[in-house]
Amino acid sequence: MVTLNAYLLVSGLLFAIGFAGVLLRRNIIIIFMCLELMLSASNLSLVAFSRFNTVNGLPNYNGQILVFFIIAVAAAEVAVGLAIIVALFRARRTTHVEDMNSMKG
Amino acid sequence: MPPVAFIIFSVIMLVFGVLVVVNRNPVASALSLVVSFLGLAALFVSLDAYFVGVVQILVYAGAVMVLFLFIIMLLDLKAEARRKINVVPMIGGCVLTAVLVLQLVSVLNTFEPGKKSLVEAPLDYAAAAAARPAVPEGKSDTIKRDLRENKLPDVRLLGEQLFTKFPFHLQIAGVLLLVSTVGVVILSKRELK
Amino acid sequence: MPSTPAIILFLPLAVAAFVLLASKGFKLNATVCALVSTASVAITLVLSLALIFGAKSDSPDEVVKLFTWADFGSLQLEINATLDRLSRGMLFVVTFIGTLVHVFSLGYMKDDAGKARYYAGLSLFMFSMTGIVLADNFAMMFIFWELVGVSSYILIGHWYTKDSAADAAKKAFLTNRIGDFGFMIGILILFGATGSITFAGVEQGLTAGVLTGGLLTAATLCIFCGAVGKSAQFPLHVWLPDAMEGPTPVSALIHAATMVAAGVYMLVRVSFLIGVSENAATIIAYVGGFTALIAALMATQQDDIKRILAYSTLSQLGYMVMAVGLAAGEAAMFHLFTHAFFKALLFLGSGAVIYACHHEQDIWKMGGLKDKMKGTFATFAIGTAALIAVPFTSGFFSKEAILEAALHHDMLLFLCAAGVALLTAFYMTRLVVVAFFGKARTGHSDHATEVPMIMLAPLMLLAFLSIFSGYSIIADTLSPAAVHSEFNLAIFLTSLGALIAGAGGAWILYAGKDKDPLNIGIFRNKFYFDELYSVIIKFAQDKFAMVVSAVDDLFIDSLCVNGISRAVNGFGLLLRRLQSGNLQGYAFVFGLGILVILYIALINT
Amino acid sequence: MSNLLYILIFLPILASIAIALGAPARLSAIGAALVNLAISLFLFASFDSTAAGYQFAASFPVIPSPEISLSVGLDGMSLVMVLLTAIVTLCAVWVSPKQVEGSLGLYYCSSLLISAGGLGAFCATDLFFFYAFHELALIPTFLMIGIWGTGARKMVAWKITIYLGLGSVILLAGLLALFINLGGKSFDMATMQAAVAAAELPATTQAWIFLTLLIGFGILISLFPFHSWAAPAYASAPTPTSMLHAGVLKKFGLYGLLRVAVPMLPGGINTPLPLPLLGEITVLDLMLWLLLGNIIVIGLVTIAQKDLDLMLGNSSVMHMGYVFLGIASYNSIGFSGAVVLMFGHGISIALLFALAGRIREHTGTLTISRLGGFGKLAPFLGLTFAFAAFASIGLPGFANFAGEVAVFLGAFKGAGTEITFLQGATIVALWGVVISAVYMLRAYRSVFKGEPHEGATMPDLTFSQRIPVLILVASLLIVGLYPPILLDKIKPGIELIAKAFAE
Repeated sequence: MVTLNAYLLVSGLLFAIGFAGVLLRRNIIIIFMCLELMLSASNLSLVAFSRFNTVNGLPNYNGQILVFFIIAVAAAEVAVGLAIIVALFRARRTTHVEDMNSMKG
Repeated sequence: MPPVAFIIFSVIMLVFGVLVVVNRNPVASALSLVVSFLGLAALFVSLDAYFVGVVQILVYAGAVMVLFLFIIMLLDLKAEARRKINVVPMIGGCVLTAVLVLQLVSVLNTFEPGKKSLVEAPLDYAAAAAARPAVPEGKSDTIKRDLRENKLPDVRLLGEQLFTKFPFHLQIAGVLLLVSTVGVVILSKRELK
Repeated sequence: MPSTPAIILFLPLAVAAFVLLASKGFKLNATVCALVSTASVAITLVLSLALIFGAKSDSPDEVVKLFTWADFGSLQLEINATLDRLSRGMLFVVTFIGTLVHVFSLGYMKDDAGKARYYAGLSLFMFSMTGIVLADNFAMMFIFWELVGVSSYILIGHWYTKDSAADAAKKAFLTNRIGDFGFMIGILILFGATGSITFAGVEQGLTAGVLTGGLLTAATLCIFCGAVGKSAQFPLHVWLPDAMEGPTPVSALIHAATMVAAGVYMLVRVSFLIGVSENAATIIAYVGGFTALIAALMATQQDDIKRILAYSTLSQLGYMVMAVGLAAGEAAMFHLFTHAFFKALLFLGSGAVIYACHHEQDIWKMGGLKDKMKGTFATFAIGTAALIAVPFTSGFFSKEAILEAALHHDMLLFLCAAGVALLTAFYMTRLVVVAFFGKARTGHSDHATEVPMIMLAPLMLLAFLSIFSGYSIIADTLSPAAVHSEFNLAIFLTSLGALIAGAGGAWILYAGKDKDPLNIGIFRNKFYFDELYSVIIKFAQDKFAMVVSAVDDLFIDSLCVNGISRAVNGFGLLLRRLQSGNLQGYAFVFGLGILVILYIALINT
Repeated sequence: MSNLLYILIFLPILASIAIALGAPARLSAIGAALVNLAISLFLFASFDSTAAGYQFAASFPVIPSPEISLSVGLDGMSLVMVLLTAIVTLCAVWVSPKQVEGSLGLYYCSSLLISAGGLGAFCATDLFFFYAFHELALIPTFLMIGIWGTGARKMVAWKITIYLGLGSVILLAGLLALFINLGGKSFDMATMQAAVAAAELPATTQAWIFLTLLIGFGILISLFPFHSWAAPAYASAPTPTSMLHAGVLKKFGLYGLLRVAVPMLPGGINTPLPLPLLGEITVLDLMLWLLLGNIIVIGLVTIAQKDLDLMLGNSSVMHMGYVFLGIASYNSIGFSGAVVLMFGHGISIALLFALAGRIREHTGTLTISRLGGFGKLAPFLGLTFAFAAFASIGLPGFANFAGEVAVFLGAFKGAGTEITFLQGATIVALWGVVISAVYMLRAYRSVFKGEPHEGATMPDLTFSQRIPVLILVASLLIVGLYPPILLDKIKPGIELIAKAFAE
C-alpha cells in the first residue's frame, strides 16, 4: 500500500522540480509558475500529513485548513505578482530576469 | 486507492512539472502546469481531501492559470530566443536541486512514522460520530448524521473547523485579498501619479 | 544707608551704566551725560576727603564688608573695602586726578561725537580703579584689575575708526593679559598654599611659614608679573607708549597717574610677600631699575610730545618698582603720590598744547608757545621742574627718598637711578626748549592761542600741588605714605649735579635748533623691542598656530576621523559587490542557506 | 506644581505639532518659547535654595521591570541648565528668519524640538529618558544643517550625525554598563545613586565605565581629539541651530558627567588603567591631558582661523576645556564654577552666533578680512558684540568670569605647597585665557574697528532684532555682577555630588 513516505517523496520531488525551475529559467513568468509548483508541493505534504495523522478516525483538518489559506494567499500573490510583471514589462519591454538588475549595488 | 493509480497520477504530475520547467514556450509551460495540477488534485482526492482537491482544480487550474495565460497573451510573449546559456549558474542550480533531493531521500529513509501505509490509518466514522459532543435538544447535528450513514462530510467538517477555530484568520485572509485587489488595480493603472 | 566706601565704589558704576543706557537707549544729550559723570566723580572726591579727615590719626585699619560676591561654601569671595592710610590716600589721588580730568575733558572733548561713550568709559574706569584701591583680597583685586584693563582698552580705542588707536588698544589689552596670566598663577599658588584669598589670611599663612623656598619666590614673581603688565615694566612695557593714541586726558588719568600706578600700589599692598622673599625682591628692584634706565634713554630721542611723557612715565614707574624691591614701599608710594600730580599736569598741559595746535603732537612742529600760551607754559614748566626734581618741589622730596633707599641697599641701582635722574632732566628740558622756546615752526603753533579756563583751571590746581604736595603739611594728611628723609648731602649733591648736567646739556644742545642735532637710532627705535616682539609673535604664535591648525586638520580630521569614515566607506563598497541585482543569484544563495540549515537541523543530529 | 516640568518639556513638542498642523510657525514658536521662559523663571524664583535633592519632582511609570519611568525633577544644577535652555531657545527662535527656502514650519519645529530634547534631558531624573531626550534633539539638528546649512552642508550634516551618533552609542554602552553594575533593576537616578554604596564595585570596573562615559560624553562635548565635528558644524548650521547646539545641547555631556559619572563612580577617577599607547594612566590624568588639548591646541587652531564662524566654533570647543577643568578639580568650588561657566558660555556663544549670523545674513560672508568698520556702520551690533566677546574671554562683570575664577580656584583648593599635575595643568590652561583674548580681540579689531571698507554697508539691528540680543546681554551681566543668584541655588545639589565621592 501507499505509504506516507511515498507521498512525501512525490511532494519533495515536485518541490525540487519547482526549485530547479526557479534557479534555471530566465523568464520571470515561468519562474512564477515554478513558485506555484513549489507551493503546491508543500500543499501535498500538508494534506498527506493531515490524512495520516487521524484524530478520532477522521483526518486532522488543521492541515487542510492551512492548505486552504495557502491557496488563498497564493491566489492573492499571483494577482499582485502578475500585476507587477505587467508593470515591469511596460517599463522595460522584457520578462527576462537578467534585464532586471536595477537593484545592483 | 490502489498503488497503481497513485503511481500514474504521481508520474503525470511530475512529468508535466518537468515540462513546465523545460518548455521554451510560456503557453506550453502554462498548459503543462494545468495538467500537473490536475494530477495533484487527484492525489488530494486519494488522500480523502475532496474539498481541497476540488479547490485545487477550481482555483489553481482554473482561475490562476487562466490569469497566467491571460498575461502571457497580453504581453504577447513568444518562445524565448535562445540566449547564451551561463554554464556556471546552470550547473549550480542542478547541483543544488540534486543535493536537495538527496537530502530528502536520506531524511525520508530514517523517518519511521512515514513508513505506515494508508491501511494502517483507516478512517473510522463510527468512532468519529461517537466522539462528537451532544447537541442540545431540538437541534440536529448533520455531521454526526452523515458519519452515521458512513459518509465523509468533508466540506462540513472543514467549514466547522474554519469558522469555529480560525474565524479571525479567515477574516485576515479576506482583508489580504481585498488589499491585493486594490493593489492590483493601482498597479495596473497606466499612469501612476 | 550704604556706607561711604560703598558709595565711592558703586556710584561710578551706576553712572557708567546710566550714561550708556541713557545715551544709547534714550538719546540723552551727551553734554548732560558728561556733566552727570563729572558730578559723580566730584562727589566721590568729596567722600574720599571725608574719609581722610574723618579718620583719626590713631584710628585702626578697618575692613568694611560690602557684599559677598560669590559663596562656594568652603570659600567666600567678598567685595570689601579696606580702609587704611594707604587706601585712603590712594583713593584721594584717584578721585582728585579723576575729577580734574573729567573737568578738563569737558573742554577737550567738547565736540567729540562719542562723548557719551567717553564719559561712560571714564566712569567705568573710576569704578574699577576704586575697586583696586579698596580691595582686601586677591580675588577682588583681580576682578578690578581686569576691569581696569577693559576700561583702558575702551578709552585707548576711543577713536576706534583710526587703525593706530584700535591696534594700540588691542596691544595694551593683550600685553596686560599676559601680566594677568602671571598674576593669576601667583594668586592661585598663594591660595593653594595658605587656603586663604584675603591679604590678611595670606599674610598670616606666610608668617606661619606654610610657603617657603622656590615656590614662594615663584609665587611672588608671578604676583609681580601682574604689576609688570599693568605698570608697564620691562619686558611688558611696549604697550604704554602706544596707548598714547587715546585722548590726552585719558593718558593723563590712566596712563600716567592712576592705572599704571596700580601695579606699584598692589606691590605695596602685598609688601608682606616681598618682605619674606628676598630673591624675588632683588629681581623686582633690578627690573624696576632697568626699566627706568631704558625708558629714559628712549625718551631722549622721541619727537611726539605725548610719547616723551609716556616714556618718562615708564621711567618713573621703574623708580617706584625699584623702591618697592628695595623694601622702601613708603618711598614708592610717596613718589607715586607726587608723580600723580605732576605727571597728570604734564599730560593735561600737553593736551592743552595739542588742543591749541589743532592736534599736532610733533614737538619739532611747535615752538614759541611760551608767549602765546602763558598760563599753559607756566604750569607746564612747574610740572617739568617737579619731574626733574628741582629742589624744593614735590618731586625732589620723593625722588630723594628713593635715591636714599637705593644708596643704602645697592650701589649699582643707586648709580642707575642717578643716571636716570640726569636723563630725565635732559629729555624734559629738551621737550620744553623745543616746544615752548624759539619761534613757531609751523602754522599750527603760530596760530595757537591760550586754552579756555575750564581746561586751564585744572592745570593750575595741579601746578599748585606739584610744588607743595611734597611738604609734610599736605603729604602727611593726603598722601598714602610720606617719607621725611634726613638731609643727606651726598644724595643732594648727586641729584643736583644730575639736574644741572642734564638740563644744562639739553639747553646747550637744543636752544634755538630747528631739528634734532642728535640721531641715535637705537634710542629712537626703542631698542627695537616692538620689532623683536612682532617677530616673536609672528613666529611663536601665528606661524605656530598655523602649524598646529594644519596638523589638527591633517592628522585628526583627515587622517583619523575621515580615515575611519573612508575605511567604512571602502568596506561598504566591497560589500556592494555582493548586491549583484541577479534575482536567481539571490535565490541560489537562499536555497543554499536552506540546505545548510536542513543539514544542521535534520541530518547532523 | 509638579506638572510644570512636564509642561515645560512637552510645550515645545505640542507647539511643533500645532505648527505641523498649520498654526503660524513664528508666532507659535515664539509663544511657546516665551511661556517656557516664564515657567523657567517661575521655577527659578520658587526654587528652594536651602534644600538639597530634587524639587518639583514628578514621575510617570512606563515599564515596571526594569523600572523605567518618565520621572522629572530639578536640583540647582539642572535648574540653571533649564533656565539657560529657555533663554537661548527664545532668542534662537526670535532671530530665526521670517522666510526660508522650503518649509518655514519645519524650520521652527526643528528649533523647538532641539529645545524640547535639551529640556527633557536636563529635567529627567531617569537615566533612560535622560539619554533618550538628548537623542531626540539630534535629529532636528541634522535636518537643520542638512536643509538650511551653508557651505558643504550635506557633508557636515552627515559628519555631525555620524560623529554624535557614535558618541551616543559609546555613551549608551557606558550607561548600560553602569546600570547593570548597579543592580540593573531601576533606571531611576536616585535609586542608582543609592545603590552605589551597596554595590561596592571594584575600582578598576568603575574606572573602565568612567572612561567609557568620558569618551561618550566627550564626543558630544567635542573633547579633544573628538572635536573635529564641532567647528564646521557650527559654521555651517543656520544661526538658531548653532545657538541651540553650541549654547545648550553641547552642555548635555558636561551635565551628564557631573550628574552621572562623578557621583555614581566615586572610585573611577583615580584608578590607573592600562591603556594602549598611554601606559598606566588614571582617568583624571587622561582627562587633564585631553582638556589641555582643548584649551591649548584648539586655542591655537582658533587663532589660525580666517572666518568668523569657524573661529567662534573653535572657540566654543576651546572653552569646553575649562568646564572639564572644573570637573577635574573634584571639589564643590570647581563643580560650581563648571556649572556657572556652562551657563555663561552657553549665553555668550549664543549671542556671538546670533550676531555673526546677522552679519552673514547681510554680507553673505564671514571671512574676517572682507569685513571691517562695522562698529561705525552698526554701533549697536558693535557694542553688543563687544559685550559678547568680553564675556567669552572671561572678563569680570560677565557670567563666564565667575565660572572661570571658580574653576581655577577649585583646582588649587587645598593644594598645599605641592604642584601636582592638576595644578600644573591649570597653570598651562591659564595661558588659554591669553590665547582667547588674542583671537577674540583680533577678530573684533578687524571686523568692528577701523574704517569700513569701500562701499560696505551693514544696517544696524532693528528694534525687534535687539530684544533677543538684549535678553542675552542682560543674562550675562546679571549673573556676572551678582553670581550668587546662581551659586546659591547650585550649592546644595553640588555639595551632594561632592559628598558622593568624598565618603
